[in-house]
Amino acid sequence: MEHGKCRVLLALVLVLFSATLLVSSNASAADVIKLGFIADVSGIGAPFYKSQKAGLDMFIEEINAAGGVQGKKLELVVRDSQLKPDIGANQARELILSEKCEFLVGPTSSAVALATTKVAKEFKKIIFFHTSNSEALTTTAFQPYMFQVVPNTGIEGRGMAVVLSKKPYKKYCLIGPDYAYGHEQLNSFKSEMAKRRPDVEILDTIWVKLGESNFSTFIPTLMAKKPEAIDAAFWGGQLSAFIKQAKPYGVLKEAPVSSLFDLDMLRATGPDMPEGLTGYARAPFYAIDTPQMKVFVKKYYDKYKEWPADWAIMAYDGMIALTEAMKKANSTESEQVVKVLGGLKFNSLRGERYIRAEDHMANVGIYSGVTAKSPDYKEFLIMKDVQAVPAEEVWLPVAEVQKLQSEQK
Amino acid sequence: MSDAILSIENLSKSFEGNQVFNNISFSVEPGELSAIIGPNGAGKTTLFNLITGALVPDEGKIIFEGRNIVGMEPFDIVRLGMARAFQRTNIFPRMTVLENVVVTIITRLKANLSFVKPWTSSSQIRRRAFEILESVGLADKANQQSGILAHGNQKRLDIGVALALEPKLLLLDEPTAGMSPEERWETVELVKELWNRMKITMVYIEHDMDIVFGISQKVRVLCYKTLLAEGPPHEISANQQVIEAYLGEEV
Amino acid sequence: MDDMTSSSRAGWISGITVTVVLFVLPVFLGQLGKTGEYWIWVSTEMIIMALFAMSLNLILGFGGMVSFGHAAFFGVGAYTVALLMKKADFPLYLALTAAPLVAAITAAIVGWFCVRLLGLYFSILTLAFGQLLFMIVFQWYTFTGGDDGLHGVPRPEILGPINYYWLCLILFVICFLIIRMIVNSSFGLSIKTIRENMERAKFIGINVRRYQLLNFIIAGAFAGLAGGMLCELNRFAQTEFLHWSKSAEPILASLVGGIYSLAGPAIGSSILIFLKIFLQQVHRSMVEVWAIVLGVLLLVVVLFAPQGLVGLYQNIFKKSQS
Amino acid sequence: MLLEVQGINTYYGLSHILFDVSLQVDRGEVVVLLGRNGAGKTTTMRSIMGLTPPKTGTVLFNGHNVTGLVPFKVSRLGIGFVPEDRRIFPDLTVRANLEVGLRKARDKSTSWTIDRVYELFPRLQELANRRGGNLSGGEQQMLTISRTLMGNPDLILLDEPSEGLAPIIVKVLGEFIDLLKREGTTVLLSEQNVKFSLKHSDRAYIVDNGHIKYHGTIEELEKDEDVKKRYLAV
Amino acid sequence: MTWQLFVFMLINGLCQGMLLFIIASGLSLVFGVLRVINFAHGSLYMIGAFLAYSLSTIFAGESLMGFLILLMVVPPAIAIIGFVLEVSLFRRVYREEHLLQLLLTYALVLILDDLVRVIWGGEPRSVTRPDLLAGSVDIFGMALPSYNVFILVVGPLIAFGLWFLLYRTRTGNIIRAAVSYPDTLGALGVNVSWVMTSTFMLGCWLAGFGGVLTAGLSNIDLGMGMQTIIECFAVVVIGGLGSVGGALLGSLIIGTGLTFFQLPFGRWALVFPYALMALVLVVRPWGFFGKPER
Repeated sequence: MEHGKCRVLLALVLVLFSATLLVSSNASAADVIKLGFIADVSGIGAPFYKSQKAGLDMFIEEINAAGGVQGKKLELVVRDSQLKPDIGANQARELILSEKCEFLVGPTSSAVALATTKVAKEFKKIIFFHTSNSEALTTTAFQPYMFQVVPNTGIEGRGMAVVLSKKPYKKYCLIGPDYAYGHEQLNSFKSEMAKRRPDVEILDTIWVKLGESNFSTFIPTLMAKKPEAIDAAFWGGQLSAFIKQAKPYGVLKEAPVSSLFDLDMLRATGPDMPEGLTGYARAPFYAIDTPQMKVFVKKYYDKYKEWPADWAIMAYDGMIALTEAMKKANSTESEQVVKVLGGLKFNSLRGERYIRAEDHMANVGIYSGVTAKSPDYKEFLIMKDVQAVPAEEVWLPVAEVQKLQSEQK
Repeated sequence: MSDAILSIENLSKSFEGNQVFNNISFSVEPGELSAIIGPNGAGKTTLFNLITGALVPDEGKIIFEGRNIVGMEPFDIVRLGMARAFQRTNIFPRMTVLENVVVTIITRLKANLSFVKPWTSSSQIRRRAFEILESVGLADKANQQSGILAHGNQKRLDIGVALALEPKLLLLDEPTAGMSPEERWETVELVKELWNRMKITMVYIEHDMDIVFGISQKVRVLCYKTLLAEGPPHEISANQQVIEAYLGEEV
Repeated sequence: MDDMTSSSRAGWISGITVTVVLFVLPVFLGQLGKTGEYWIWVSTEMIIMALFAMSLNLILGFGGMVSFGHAAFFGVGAYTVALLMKKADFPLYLALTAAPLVAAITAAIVGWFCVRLLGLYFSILTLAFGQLLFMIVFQWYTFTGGDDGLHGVPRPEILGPINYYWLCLILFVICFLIIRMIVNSSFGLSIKTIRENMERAKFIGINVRRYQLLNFIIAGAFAGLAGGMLCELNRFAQTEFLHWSKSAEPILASLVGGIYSLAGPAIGSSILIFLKIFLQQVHRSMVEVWAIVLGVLLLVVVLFAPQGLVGLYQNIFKKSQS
Repeated sequence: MLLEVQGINTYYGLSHILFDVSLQVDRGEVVVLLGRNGAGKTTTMRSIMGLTPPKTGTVLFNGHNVTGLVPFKVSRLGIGFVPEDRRIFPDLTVRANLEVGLRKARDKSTSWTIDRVYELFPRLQELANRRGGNLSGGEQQMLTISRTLMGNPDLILLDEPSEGLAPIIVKVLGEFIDLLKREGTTVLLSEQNVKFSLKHSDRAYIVDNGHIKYHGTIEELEKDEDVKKRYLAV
Repeated sequence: MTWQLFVFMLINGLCQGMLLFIIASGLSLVFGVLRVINFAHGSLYMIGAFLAYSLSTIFAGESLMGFLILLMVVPPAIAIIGFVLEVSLFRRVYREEHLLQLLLTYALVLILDDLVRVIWGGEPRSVTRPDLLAGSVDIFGMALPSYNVFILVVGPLIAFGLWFLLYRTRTGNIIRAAVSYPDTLGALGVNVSWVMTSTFMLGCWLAGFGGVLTAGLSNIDLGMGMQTIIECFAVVVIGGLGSVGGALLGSLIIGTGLTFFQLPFGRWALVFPYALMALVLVVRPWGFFGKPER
């Protein structure tokens, strides 16, 4: 290349470069606490994103109206990871370094969560997971800046095994998305079930690509195995797609499916949702009878004209814990806040909860019930006869947590 | 027979049932400058394609310097010492004239697998390349992009590239096709001079009978799937069969 | 001849200038605190992706073969580093040596089949093999971590962001010089010859398939190195690295930069990454429509400047001279 | 004047193929373009047809300026082109090949239909359902001409129809050209076969190296031994 | 496996294949005439699906009539988009090298996919099946969704329609002639660029039709175009580029293959289309019904 040309190109690049630097260094201001939200805006996580965002927005609005935290306002910066771990990790880095976010809240997908927690660790910034719930985040991938306020895969898998072990089914087929969440969920289900019901036979486990929405080739395979019940570890758009498609094949009648029946999923499936399926939710507003929840639900409904989904509630709860810790630490910096978060008790919408110091896991359990139509909610089914499976009954004992944590590199 | 540089023995070829050649045989003697003529569609270019390995015959042998080359890949045949220039200009258009020739020399020297030295660094190759460009009259255009040369010069370059292989046998497919009359005779002179100087066996395809009868030692006529006639120009121009079939009867 | 040496001298001067600027860049960026650290990281990524684009251009621009499976070798390099360092405790330098080797072996196997086909069929076969490898990595959950990828690739203590940037820059400069050497060598000339006119190349005695295969392997090796470097930068390997849409990235970069020049793909790649971040910094919502911006840019290049920026620049330069 | 070509210059890429070629064809005439391979006969025809538009010069047909018009418009104005390499659509049956060429006649006097073509070439009727790709050379030549006739052109450009055909077929072809002439169709023929051309044409142009070197009636040409020797190798 | 189950799975696989055929045949047809591999075919298919979703929210989707309206309205709409694309963009690159053609269509993928995100957002959607097709049909004691039966009926109808169009009409003859010698066709008075435009529109129509059918079968989302275009490549390569009959064969092989391999191979079944595609390209690059190109 010619010398002259090169100079012009170089000059051009430098001008643009410095312009960008100027723009990006102006981006931060001292009197706000920036909260980076790595979201899964598109794809199967999209409905959840809306609920999470609604919960976060509502909380931030409330706390800012009340004067913020130590005089600083909270501000949410959103990025779309598109369910892709590499994009999520890059965004976490960008949020921390370029946007100067002090805290991160995590994505929906646990694969993205596993990638982002490493970045949070590298830069020593607190990351809160209120949706993605890989148990590995608290064990083999544990890092001290990570906090989980959602029932994790261990709690859910084992919790469902507890619930289903009381049912008569002996032959199960498992189906789930082919990534961390699906594997962990179904493995903990399997091991707990084997403990409680040695007579139960797992006929097959079918893995489906995360995000795959056409189940036509999987359902006949499921039928060929002739299970008595199916435990599905899908969530979100993928679960509603699975249920809608499985229904006309008659699979749901022959072998009821149990899975994560959160409000957004129930809303998305609408009248296609069959009655009588056993499932669980993480924070069903209609079944949690605490005074805070009543206030929250009312405010939420007034603001958004819809009922709060589990994701909104958990996001809100996570923010309660985080701000509580900031107040207690009397600081708005991750390094200080992290010291008080382990063992912190906080008054969540789901009632009094605490964060276990050893693995930064909140003692949040699951709520199990059976799908049914409800006169109160016309557009969707809810679960009735809801019973809570408390976290303490099914989460990993501290000894085991520590053993797994020591195994990580 | 045995001292022929190239012998074609009982060659047959058809395409999807259409026979192009039926049992053709002939021999090319070392050092000859000969022409192949025949009406359009008689298969002259196909014959070259068969000889150079671009096509595989259905039957028959092609013996080059005592070796049956049927089934060999074109690049292997080239390395035995048979080069070819094309009817439609066939060079490397986005490379310079010099590069066109240099890469050919490099290939002849089997030096393609040198990854380290820049190809410009070998003065020996450059010198040889300029000699060849000199001989086809393109030395002054060495650094021009070959694709934008005038048609006639591209054909010269095509011949130059073939010469750079230092072949024992050179097949020229209509070296004067598409040229203006002046260019045409220049090219003929060039071919003749190269033949005189380099002592290469040359076989060419040509339509212009003045050229054919002007410079060839021998003429072969392809027609109706066979070799219709073979002999010195004066015999061919007097051959009644050839006149009927190809040159047309007297009007 | 004289103008060749003078232009090559100018090339050296500008090359060295750019290299020196790039070497001291992080020192200035380091002064900017976190923003600087972010840009060091981005610059490192740019360097790596530039190498990836240059590796592809060995076969695309110089070889004339449109491969839609080049990311496979990039991904194989990344997974080689991730697996060796995570599961076998290899040191970084050994892992980074192994990455191009493993990628080259993969490229040799894939290429052996692919170079048998021409044009579009070649492109589709590279796509098929690329997706096949992608699927294998994707499905082999126990070995590759499937959709989750492999996280927590160790980082040697001394390799802070700046040091890793320098390491990548050094590797890039070395690779650039090697690629430059290859392009200017007899082999490079033979490859260009095949690109220009494959049929005629056979008739000057070039064993077309063999050289295409060799070129494919060399390109695969450089892609593998780039993949390994990116894996270490991100500290993870991920299936997306092998996906065909990743293969499209260096093609776009090369086209934007100019496929017939050595530095074109590197420039194109850097411009695209930079543009993406720049637009995002100017306005957040730009990231939403990034693909549209990229698509429109690509359309403009395809329709109006198929020689890329470098080609465009050369044309303007030539015209203004004459 | 049905067709008037005025000083066209045509290029393939950078190579200049036709130099100031001018020619005229009157209604009802059979005119032959004689010349060696590569002389520019096919290019002249492609230039008229719009397949390789000339850079300069004009082509007038039936009073319309057709220079640079896309081929299908030229064709619809009434010029039919029979390419040298025949270009039978290999996947289509003989009948389908003919149907593709079908266009309504602009005037009712000469109206070609499939039945009339079959009448003329009964062999084609026998082969009606055969794939075009499976025909012999002679059959293909019949088909390609018939296909063009189906468009009911006023002027037919016949590019080297006798090439590669057995003498007996060439004879049939000659009779066919005579028939076209009787029907009132104008023909511009390009040929290397001097004897054949002279027998069936009214006038001749000789093309060499992209230039028109000679033109005149057949009678004149027959007498001009010098031209015959120089350009026709006779 | 019992034979009842075998038949059941076969029918289910054929249904998959038929859906794939409708989309892939469009791709193949366009390649045959235009000689351009249209990466954006998948995006047009996706737009068809999302358009169907939007329209279904207007006509309550429970009546069969409403669904049929979708099938009548959406594909022509996609064909019109195709018209705009062909006339404004594709036409300019027919004579360019493959690389530029591929990149033009890839640029369209980037633009169209992102436009879908901007217009419809990132949420997965679905179209409610009409009541008549929401139930199931009994096949040897197993329930096969009526909707799958519907696809199994519509697919062959489309295949027959295409065959009839291509092999029994003058238009079809012209299209097939354009595959071989477009120039000659032009010289015969046929407006070849219009043939190309309309073939492209037909291809887009098929993509749109496939989109509507998919919207009723499963969830539709932003990734569906990318995923399907690669599957279509596999189909088209196996059957032979440009051959509609080949596309039918390829689709059925891949559709049934995916269904059957799921049982013994589980998640590895997804490798099958790519492995088969690579194998066919290695052994017989021009596919089952294609012709070797020189």
